[in-house]
Amino acid sequence: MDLDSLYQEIILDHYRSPHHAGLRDPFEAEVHHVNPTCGDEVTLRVHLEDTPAGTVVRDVSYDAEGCSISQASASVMADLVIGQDLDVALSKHEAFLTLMQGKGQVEPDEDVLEDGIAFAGVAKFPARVKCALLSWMAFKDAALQVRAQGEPA
Amino acid sequence: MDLDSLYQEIILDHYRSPHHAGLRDPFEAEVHHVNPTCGDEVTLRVHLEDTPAGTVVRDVSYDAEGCSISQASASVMADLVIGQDLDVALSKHEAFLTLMQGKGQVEPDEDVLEDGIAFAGVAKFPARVKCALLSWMAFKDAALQVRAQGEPA
Amino acid sequence: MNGLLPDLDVIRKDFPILERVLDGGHRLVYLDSANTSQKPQVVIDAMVDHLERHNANISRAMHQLGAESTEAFEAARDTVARFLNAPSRDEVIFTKNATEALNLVARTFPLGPGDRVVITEMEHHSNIVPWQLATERSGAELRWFGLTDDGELDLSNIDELLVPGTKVVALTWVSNMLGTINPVAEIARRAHEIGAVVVLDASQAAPQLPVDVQAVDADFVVFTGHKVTGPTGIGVLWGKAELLNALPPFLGGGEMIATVTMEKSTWAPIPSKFEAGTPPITEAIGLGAAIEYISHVGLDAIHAHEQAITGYLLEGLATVGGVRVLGPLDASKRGGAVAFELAGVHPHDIAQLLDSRGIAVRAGHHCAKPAHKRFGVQASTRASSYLYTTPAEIDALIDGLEYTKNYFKV
Amino acid sequence: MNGLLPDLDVIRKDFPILERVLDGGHRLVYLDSANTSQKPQVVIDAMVDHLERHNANISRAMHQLGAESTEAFEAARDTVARFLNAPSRDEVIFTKNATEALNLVARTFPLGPGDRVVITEMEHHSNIVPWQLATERSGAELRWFGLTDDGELDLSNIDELLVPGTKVVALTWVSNMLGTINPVAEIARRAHEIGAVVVLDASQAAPQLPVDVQAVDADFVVFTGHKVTGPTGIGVLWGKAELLNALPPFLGGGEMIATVTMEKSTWAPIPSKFEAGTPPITEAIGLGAAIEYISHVGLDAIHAHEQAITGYLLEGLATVGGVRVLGPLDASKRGGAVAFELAGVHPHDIAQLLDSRGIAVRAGHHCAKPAHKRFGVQASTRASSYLYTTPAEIDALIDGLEYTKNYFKV
Ligand SMILES: Cc1ncc(COP(=O)(O)O)c(C=O)c1O
Ligand SMILES: Cc1ncc(COP(=O)(O)O)c(C=O)c1O
Repeated sequence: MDLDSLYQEIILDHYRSPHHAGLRDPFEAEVHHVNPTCGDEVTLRVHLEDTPAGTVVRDVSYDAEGCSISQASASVMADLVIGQDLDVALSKHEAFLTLMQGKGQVEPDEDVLEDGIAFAGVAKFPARVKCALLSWMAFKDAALQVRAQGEPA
Repeated sequence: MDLDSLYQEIILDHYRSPHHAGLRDPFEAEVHHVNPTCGDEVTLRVHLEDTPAGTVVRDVSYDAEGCSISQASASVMADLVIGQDLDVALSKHEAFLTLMQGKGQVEPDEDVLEDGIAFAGVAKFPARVKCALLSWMAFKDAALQVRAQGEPA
Repeated sequence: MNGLLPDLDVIRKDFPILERVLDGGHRLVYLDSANTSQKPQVVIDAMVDHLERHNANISRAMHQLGAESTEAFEAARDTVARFLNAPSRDEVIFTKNATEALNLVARTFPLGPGDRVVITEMEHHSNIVPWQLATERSGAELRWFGLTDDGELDLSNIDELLVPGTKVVALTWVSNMLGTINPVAEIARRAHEIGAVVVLDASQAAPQLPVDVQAVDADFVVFTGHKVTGPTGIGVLWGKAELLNALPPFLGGGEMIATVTMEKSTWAPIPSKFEAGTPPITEAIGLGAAIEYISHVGLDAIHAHEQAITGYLLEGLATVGGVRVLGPLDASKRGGAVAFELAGVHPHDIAQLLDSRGIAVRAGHHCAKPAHKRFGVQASTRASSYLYTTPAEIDALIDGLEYTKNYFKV
Repeated sequence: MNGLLPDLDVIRKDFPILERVLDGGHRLVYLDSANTSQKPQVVIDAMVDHLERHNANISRAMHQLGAESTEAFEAARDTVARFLNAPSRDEVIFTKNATEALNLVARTFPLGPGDRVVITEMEHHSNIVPWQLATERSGAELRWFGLTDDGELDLSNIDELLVPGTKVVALTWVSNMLGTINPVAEIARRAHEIGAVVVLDASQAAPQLPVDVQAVDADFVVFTGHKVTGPTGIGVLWGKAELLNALPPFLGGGEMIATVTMEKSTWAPIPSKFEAGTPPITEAIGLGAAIEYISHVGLDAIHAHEQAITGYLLEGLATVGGVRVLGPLDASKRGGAVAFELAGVHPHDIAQLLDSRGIAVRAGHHCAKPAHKRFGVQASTRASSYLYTTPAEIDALIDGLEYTKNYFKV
């Protein structure tokens, strides 16, 4: 039970001072996700913008209640996707999901996940994987809702 | 597993030639009882008569489908209660019930139960107790229904 | 004998109860497997190991025991999903038995006046009563397939039965009384043509046939743990995800919610939505071990074994004067349960006589009263085999029937 | 310490899992018994003996194994009836868990527009959601008792809540989150005055208090097997016979019928009417053994032990800076479950840190979201003891909390 591999300093830093926290305008979709087993909750907004080069994630804002892992994960996620092309952001979601479901066997790519690689240790704690995934799932849900509306701002 | 204590000759005799079988008029109550676990069924009619000395069981007629034990029991029961004062008949029901629920530890009284004492062995076969009781329960039910009507013929 | 499991002796050693000596010194001859199957040591051990070393509540408990328990429980779900060839593990719902699984569908599937539900005359009560209750409640109409004299489904009026407006066709894959194996894929095809969903009761199929929910294109499939060498207290409902997602919840309570306020609650996604309260955890783990066990022996091999034994049983019964078999006489058309009558002796009395020789069979209506009525009998005797049944046990049964005839002088 | 079970060492030896060594070489400190209790060897052995020597389906099977199995199963019903001081054994219905038992009542109890159901804000989701569904379905009204700041029921508006037209008052005997022991007899008296029936959720009471259904004059009482040292997959509904007789059936299928035709069925008397399908046989036998076990130790003695441990736990928590206990601070008013907050550390993180030292507690909403909301918290940490809990384990918890504070620098 290697606690320090779970609670990496980077994670605790994000937990103590989360980035991009709070709910902001404008946004095209807002979702509310809960982890039914433990009650962790996140409300999350996505603001996308269509540009000639593709759809860009202009902002992700959120209000999260939950443990250090879920809070830190929201902070890291926002860092990673804001300003990215939507497809790139979704591929980061994919990479993070793969890491989390890898039972500690997947080697994360720092170029893709940056601070997110600190969550590699979480994958060894099955009960915490859902905490780490909560805000990522909310982001994907919200982004796909906007895409389905077919009307990014 | 003493088969012969279960299948006493008296029981097999009643089974092969049941007494008082068939449904007859007159009657004041008819009931239909089933043993839900095995599907044994009995339709049973009771004809009571009020006399100055009390209520008399004038007739019990029945149509029974079931195993040797349940058929023989109906036959013996009819023998025992027809012509009796209702209270005496019900006390015989009581005595038979006690015998059946006694797990083979109860000594039956031949004066009360006559051929019914042959069922003493059945009490050691828990799965067959219900077979032996089916028609007795139907008799009691029917007799009490008539009594509740308050209008024996 | 062709088709018998090659390692039958070894398999029998897996089942501790088969060593049981009964009253009068008779070794158990267990021919009541369609009622409930016996359990191999590996299933018992899996449950004991869980209880002695890993016991904890699941999902909600995040300590080590909780993680171990959750992992074992969810691994059982994976095992069931593989066993059924289910497209997704989330489509596997654990219930308490097949009966609850059938009630779950019958209670939650939307029905109303003008709708029709079609069942068959050979159903187990657990696939009749829930639909009687559902149609009565909703004002829908209940109809059923009749049976041929051979104990097969009478499909001659299928066009009248399966008409538009039919919402559900619920039938058993293998009859627990007649042994008949039904053409479920063909019926599913016909049902889907008119937009009905198909509910398959695989309680008797899952123990002895490969059950591939995609190959037969079912919409819902249920089976029960205790008949596949698993424990009591657990059953399975499999359903197509889109259908399960659309159904309202069944039981409400812990674990099936997304969020709860005093005023209003919302539901978790499947499978949790249908698993209210603490599930049968140890039982799911036991079921997982059971399915691993029978899968390891192989469902095709078990099926061949059952057909060989059943063929031998039918041959044996044909030698006993006064026996009338209910259901198909061709072993290849049936599962390993054979119900029969013996002229002049009531089934209870047959069962009693056989029991006095250590032979366990079932007597009664086997929870299939309408099928019995169809054949004009009130009760029957049923001998049912499984992967541990030997030809010698069938010989013992046939001897026992001759003894019975002598005893009752018929 | 006063009140501790005298033979605590001996009792601990009865529970094999307490020998378990976890990651990092830590001996298990199991403080999650309100979630599920551990199982004594005698319960495991009773189940194994059944599976290895007596396994058969019940009632319907009339061979020797069937008789043994039926007898053991029905003996468990007798044991439960004695445990609850039920007037009749037929009033004891086996379900799959407490949740199903509560749903059974909520689904079948007749309700309509104008009727009222009253629950409380401290209920487990399993005693909230079924009544939300029932009132929504029937058009009845759902109301509830609030809570005082001390975590007790706020009875100040009882006259407004319990008015004529109230058909059901459903409440927990002991709160699984706040630990509060409710004045159930007094509430039952008030409910009966206005003609309502009282449904008591004894899931947390049955493990640790004498539960006498006649003394409190309840109408329905439920509890769950896995919290009274019994197996998963089994729960109990007790109800007054005349009420159970009047309710329509819940699940339909085998064993709950008197007779079945394709057109119509009739129902068996209680308890069978409510036990459709193959019941959790091995689980009932395990539950019987569990109840014998805790009854042998004695419910009064267990209660005293729980109160002693809980008092010691509350004292210990008071020494940890930043701890806020939710629920009564007086151990004599509560059961052996204490939920608390630790300033600056989320419950999951507390549970994780404790787990790294082998200490198992629960973190989250404990299926009591409304009660958490009432106290303005989203989640809490809960330590819950049982008859095997020692003061040394409480010391380990308190040490663990100090360690947690250090780790997170709060
Ligand atoms: C007070 C209370 N009620 C009901 C339940 C539900 O019990 P089960 O999950 O076994 O159905 C629980 C336990 O989870 C409980 O603590
Ligand atoms: C065909 C069939 N369906 C349903 C059932 C019901 O299974 P359970 O009693 O386990 O719910 C059975 C077995 O009893 C069965 O044979």
